[in-house]
Amino acid sequence: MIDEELVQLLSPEGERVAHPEYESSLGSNEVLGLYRDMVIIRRICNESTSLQRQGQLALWAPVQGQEAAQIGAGRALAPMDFSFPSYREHGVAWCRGVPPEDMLRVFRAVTTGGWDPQKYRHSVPTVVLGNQTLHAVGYAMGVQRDGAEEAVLTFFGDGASSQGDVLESFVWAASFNAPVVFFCQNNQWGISTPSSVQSKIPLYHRAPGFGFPGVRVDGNDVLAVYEVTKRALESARVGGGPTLVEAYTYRIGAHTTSDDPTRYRIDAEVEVWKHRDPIERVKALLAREFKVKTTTFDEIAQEAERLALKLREDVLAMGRPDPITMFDNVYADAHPLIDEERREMIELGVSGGPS
Amino acid sequence: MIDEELVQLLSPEGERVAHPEYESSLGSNEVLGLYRDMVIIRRICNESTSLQRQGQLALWAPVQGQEAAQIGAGRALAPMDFSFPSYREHGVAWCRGVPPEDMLRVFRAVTTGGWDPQKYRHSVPTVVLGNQTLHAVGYAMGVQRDGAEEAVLTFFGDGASSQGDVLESFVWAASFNAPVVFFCQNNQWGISTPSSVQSKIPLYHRAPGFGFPGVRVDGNDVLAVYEVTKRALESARVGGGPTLVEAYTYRIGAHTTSDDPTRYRIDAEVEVWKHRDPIERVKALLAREFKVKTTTFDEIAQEAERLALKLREDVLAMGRPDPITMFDNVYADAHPLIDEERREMIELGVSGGPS
Amino acid sequence: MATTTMTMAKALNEGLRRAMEKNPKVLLMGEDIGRLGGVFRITDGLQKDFGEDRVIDAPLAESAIVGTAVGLAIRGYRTVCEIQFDGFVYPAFDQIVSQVAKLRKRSDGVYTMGLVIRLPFQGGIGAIEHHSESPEVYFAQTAGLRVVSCSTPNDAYWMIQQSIEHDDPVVFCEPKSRYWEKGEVDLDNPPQGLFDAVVRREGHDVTVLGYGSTVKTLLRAAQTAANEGVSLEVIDVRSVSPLDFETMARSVEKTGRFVAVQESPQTASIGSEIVAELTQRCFYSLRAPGVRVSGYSVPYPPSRIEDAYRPNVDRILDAVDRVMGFES
Amino acid sequence: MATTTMTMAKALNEGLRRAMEKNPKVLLMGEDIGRLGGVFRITDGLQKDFGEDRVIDAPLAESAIVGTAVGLAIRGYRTVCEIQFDGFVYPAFDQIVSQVAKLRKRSDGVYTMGLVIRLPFQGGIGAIEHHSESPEVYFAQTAGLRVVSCSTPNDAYWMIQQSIEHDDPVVFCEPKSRYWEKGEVDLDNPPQGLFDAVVRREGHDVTVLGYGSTVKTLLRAAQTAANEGVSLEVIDVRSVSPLDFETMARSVEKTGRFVAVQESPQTASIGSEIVAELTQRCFYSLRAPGVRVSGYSVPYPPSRIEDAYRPNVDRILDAVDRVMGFES
Ligand SMILES: Cc1ncc(C[n+]2csc(CCOP(=O)(O)OP(=O)(O)O)c2C)c(N)n1
Ligand SMILES: Cc1ncc(C[n+]2csc(CCOP(=O)(O)OP(=O)(O)O)c2C)c(N)n1
Ligand SMILES: [Mg+2]
Ligand SMILES: [Mg+2]
Repeated sequence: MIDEELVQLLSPEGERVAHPEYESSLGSNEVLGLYRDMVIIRRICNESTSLQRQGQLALWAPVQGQEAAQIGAGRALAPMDFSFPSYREHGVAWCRGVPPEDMLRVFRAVTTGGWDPQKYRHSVPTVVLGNQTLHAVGYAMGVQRDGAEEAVLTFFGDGASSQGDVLESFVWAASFNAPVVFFCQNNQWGISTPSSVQSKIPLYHRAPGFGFPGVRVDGNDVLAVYEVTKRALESARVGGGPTLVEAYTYRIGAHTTSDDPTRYRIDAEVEVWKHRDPIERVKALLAREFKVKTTTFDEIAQEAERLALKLREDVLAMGRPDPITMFDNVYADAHPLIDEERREMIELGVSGGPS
Repeated sequence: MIDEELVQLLSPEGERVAHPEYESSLGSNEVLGLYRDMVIIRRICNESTSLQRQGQLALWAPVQGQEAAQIGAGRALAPMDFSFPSYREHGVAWCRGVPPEDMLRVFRAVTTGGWDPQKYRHSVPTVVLGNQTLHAVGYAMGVQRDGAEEAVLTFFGDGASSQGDVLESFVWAASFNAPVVFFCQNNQWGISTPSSVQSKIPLYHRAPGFGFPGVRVDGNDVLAVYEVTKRALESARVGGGPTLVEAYTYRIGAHTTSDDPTRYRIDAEVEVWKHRDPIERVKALLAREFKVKTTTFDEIAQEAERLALKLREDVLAMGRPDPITMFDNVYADAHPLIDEERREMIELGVSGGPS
Repeated sequence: MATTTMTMAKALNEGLRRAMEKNPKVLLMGEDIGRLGGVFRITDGLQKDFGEDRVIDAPLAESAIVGTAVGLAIRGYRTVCEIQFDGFVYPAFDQIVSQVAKLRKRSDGVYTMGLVIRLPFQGGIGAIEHHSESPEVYFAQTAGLRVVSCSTPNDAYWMIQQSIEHDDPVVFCEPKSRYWEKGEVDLDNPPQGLFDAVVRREGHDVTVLGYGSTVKTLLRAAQTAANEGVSLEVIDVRSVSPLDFETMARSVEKTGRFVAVQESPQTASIGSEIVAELTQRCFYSLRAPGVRVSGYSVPYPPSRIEDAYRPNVDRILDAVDRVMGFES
Repeated sequence: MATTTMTMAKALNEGLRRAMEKNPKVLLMGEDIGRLGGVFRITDGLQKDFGEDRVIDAPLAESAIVGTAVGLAIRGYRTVCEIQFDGFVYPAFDQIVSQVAKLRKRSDGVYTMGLVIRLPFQGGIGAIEHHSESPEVYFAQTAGLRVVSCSTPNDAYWMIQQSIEHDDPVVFCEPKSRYWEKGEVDLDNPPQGLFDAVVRREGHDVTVLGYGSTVKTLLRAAQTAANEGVSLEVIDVRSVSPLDFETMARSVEKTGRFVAVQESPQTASIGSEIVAELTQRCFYSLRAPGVRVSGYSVPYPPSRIEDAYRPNVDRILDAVDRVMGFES
């Protein structure tokens, strides 16, 4: 992982690393906060995986290994910023205040959304690879028109980087100098496809060809991700235009619970990356430099445990929606065909009645 | 136009320009050949414009100003190479041997194609911006699978460079190391949209971000275009992978005969570019360095005249196709609905009968 | 009542202008719509008057035009996207089907997909390939969208405003071959709701239905038929999705016979939908099966022969003859 | 006659294998189809046996998958493109509609668009959004394409081979919820032509028609109806475009009543087409209007309630009751 290009502020062992352009601005409490976020989101992720195994979720997309990338980016956002995720950004959703149970509604298969995107300023999950990046640019064009000092952050993967929509979003962001930051989590796999199939050179190199800067950051180093993303967002807010941040990281788990990664990658690779665990390195820093006590770590673990327990309860309480709800919010107002079909469903008796 | 990045071998005044990486390999006859091609294609273009004005063509897309880009690229192709044009590459079609009257069939509105693309190894016109670039990459993947030493050349404009398909074709060409050369004619306008709306930096910069080289060439310098394209094609043929060639040029005429460029650009700009005429500079070279005589230039002009005259006759002879032909070649074999509709048309008496 | 005569192109231009004056959140975006005023000049003068921030000359990429309009909608803007020609809407198909049509639902009603996709559609202008298609059918099939088409300057003026005001995404199909035809526009009162079909000519023998440029062809056919003693009732479908079957069924209950006319190929078309649904609604009143007259099931042909492809008076009257020939 | 029992997934795998053995120009291309064998394992083992040049793991971009397959077709290859799920075909829509469907015509028959677009479609597997759609309708509406769907392992085995051999582009719709169901496969002889509809169960009261995963539901409905004394004739439509109206009309002439069933929303659907055309062909034999049972006109719902969205035995029998209730 010795890579000249990679912005790193913390070594895998948790030692500070000097960087000519970036340094960590965070004090003890803030770093502890990032640590707490990462521990919690990992615990939520593990709970979700076991809920899926127990048949309580239709699917789960694990985040393990990518906690630093997501928490670093998520915490770099200012409250008024807006973020556009794909389907795996549970860590970002957590930072935005989305209740964990809301993150799981999609995976419980009781909704296609899950939370109020305007309330949390975090858009709904986007499954079609890359679609959301254009929404982010459009939203950012709205921010420009409002004369607001806000930035937009959008997430996509190494796989999605090949989609026309993502590439068009680069064109547009550059053309309009839109206040948007593209955050690519290069977790090195798109299901079974290695990122080398998408690009033989580091993905962040794409940005300069479109006329804006690209930065590659150690995606397992939460301090570096935080600083790099924060600076990019700040630049966007004051008219500096877009930045592409490539967070170089690794998907430790399966693509989703439906996936069997042993079919396409070797254990040794996973083991190497386990040793670059994003949580352990911050913990080492906290213990050594900030003298955080074991009891503090324990308390955080317990908090995560409680959240996981509550999450489990909340998920189990999510019943099957009344089928009649499928007709809600398709259109803003009356639609004769919808009305007729709603009536038909009620007559068939498969619904409890109008929602 | 003093641009460090631009490969130029001939100044606008027709003086040789030294370049550290490229030099012209062409002798007197070959340069004269390029001159002849350019004169002829300009004459064909002018004839087509007047045919359109006289109501004999539905539309025409002029090529004036871009003759060097198209002839230089077209002549760089080896016979077995294959080219994929958009809708304006009359010069390339000419180099490939497409009869001028065939180029005009689309504009006479009697067909949507016009020539046999396998015979001339030059694909049919593609109007949907960018679609053809993916065809070129796919064809190049076929060349690879055949183990053939052939290259593929595909054309698109500065406007089309913003389309997802073009950008995806870069991803794919790089991923498969396909023997394809992307030839972008940056004529600085996409109808009324200046190329600065598509990109604030030179378009050839995009290529390195995808992992292959980009070159900007003076698109009004036929010697430079020829050498740059030839080298890129040679590299592709021997496994060197893709190259993006940006030919920096100018569309002197209207976008098409339906367009009124005075609505969006100033005459002064056009005048500047008229002084960079691609034909005049080669003529100056030929006269000065190769001592080509006036009579030779006159003979070429006369040849062009004869071709234009013949073209006019051919076009006027193109009658309205029998409507029944619309059912031909939609499917490879029997299709009940097509058969039924063909029968219906015959019964209606609007057709001369089965084609 | 202030009425004035203008072309459909001008009526659209005026309708857009009025929508922009009324609501500062209304934006226009598309290729060449600014300085040039669009290839059909529908947005002529609007960038000059409303500025480059509200009339946006887009880079050339339709998926991005629609995709960024979605983001603008989330931010509270209402963007009218101009797709330059029907055949260039397909690069945006994914954004339209997977996002525009579904985001209100996915966000549980939080997002308002207030955007309009303007689509110059249908043939008849002697254009080259991809400039004469009828993609409205794809959008009518897509749940979550609304699709309308104007056939007169008055409808153009009002329907574009109604579409912009509506909280659902609207695919707005403009019959480009009628852009330069003139008609009366009532500047004070909209003629009717955006989703209402309208009887354009009363008759009692056969109901003929169509939308966009086809309506005028139907009226011509009705005139010819009248000369031959056959009375056609002409319905302008106007709203392709949802379809106003009440108005249509009322007519067919009366006439007992109908012909649905369209430029798109026949398979799984709006005409198919009309025939299927009206057959069910009016089964006992039908004296003949409903018949479709469509574009042929081939790629839109070179324009020298487009007149043989597009339903014309002859083909419509031929179909009328066929439904009149049936006896129940 | 060599028959053997296998799942539809295995039958597709074997069919692809046989096509690749027969013709070295046959390639497979798609996301995750190589080492992983595809998310449904349809291409399992094929990359190992035929190499990375013939079973191509694609970068993640559907427009490029189809667009490069077009180029490969021009070069003389036959590419079977796997689109991972129905809802991800839309980024390729432009290439399919503007190029795949039109290039034979545009090249005056010089280009053979020998390519197959495999589309796991329809719902019923408890998936998240975009994994359960029925986009076959869009392709059936598009002139220049052919669209088929298999409903049994035997059809899967043969139809995929027939599609690959066919010189027209074929959109091949695979009912993913039936991938793991077993059936007899005759390895020697194809059951019938690629574009033929098939009577899967004979009956005399009502004809019920459907394709893909719906066929099994129809057979279940027929069984239930039989218990109640109503005899349903079940037609597997198989070819969605072109539609084999002869086989369908033969049945409806006999029964006088029919119900067309599909998972897609109703508007301008295959069901609409079937009703419109059969009404015309069988008008005098019809004792009731043809009725459609469709997915509802909403985005495919979260899978916990998909059973209420997809036409099930109850809804089919309800429709059968309705057409039986009509009296002519
Ligand atoms: C347009 C589209 N095509 C295919 C898919 C199926 N799919 C879901 S996730 C995925 C891999 C994405 O990889 P990447 O972008 O690296 O994100 P990651 O899953 O690694 O977070 C694929 C192919 C999809 N969701 N959308
Ligand atoms: C997908 C698509 N969108 C829009 C158009 C309409 N259109 C035709 S040419 C053109 C401008 C293209 O500019 P450029 O790529 O620079 O090529 P040039 O015409 O300058 O040769 C546009 C917008 C189209 N043909 N295809
Ligand atoms: Mg990835
Ligand atoms: Mg240009």
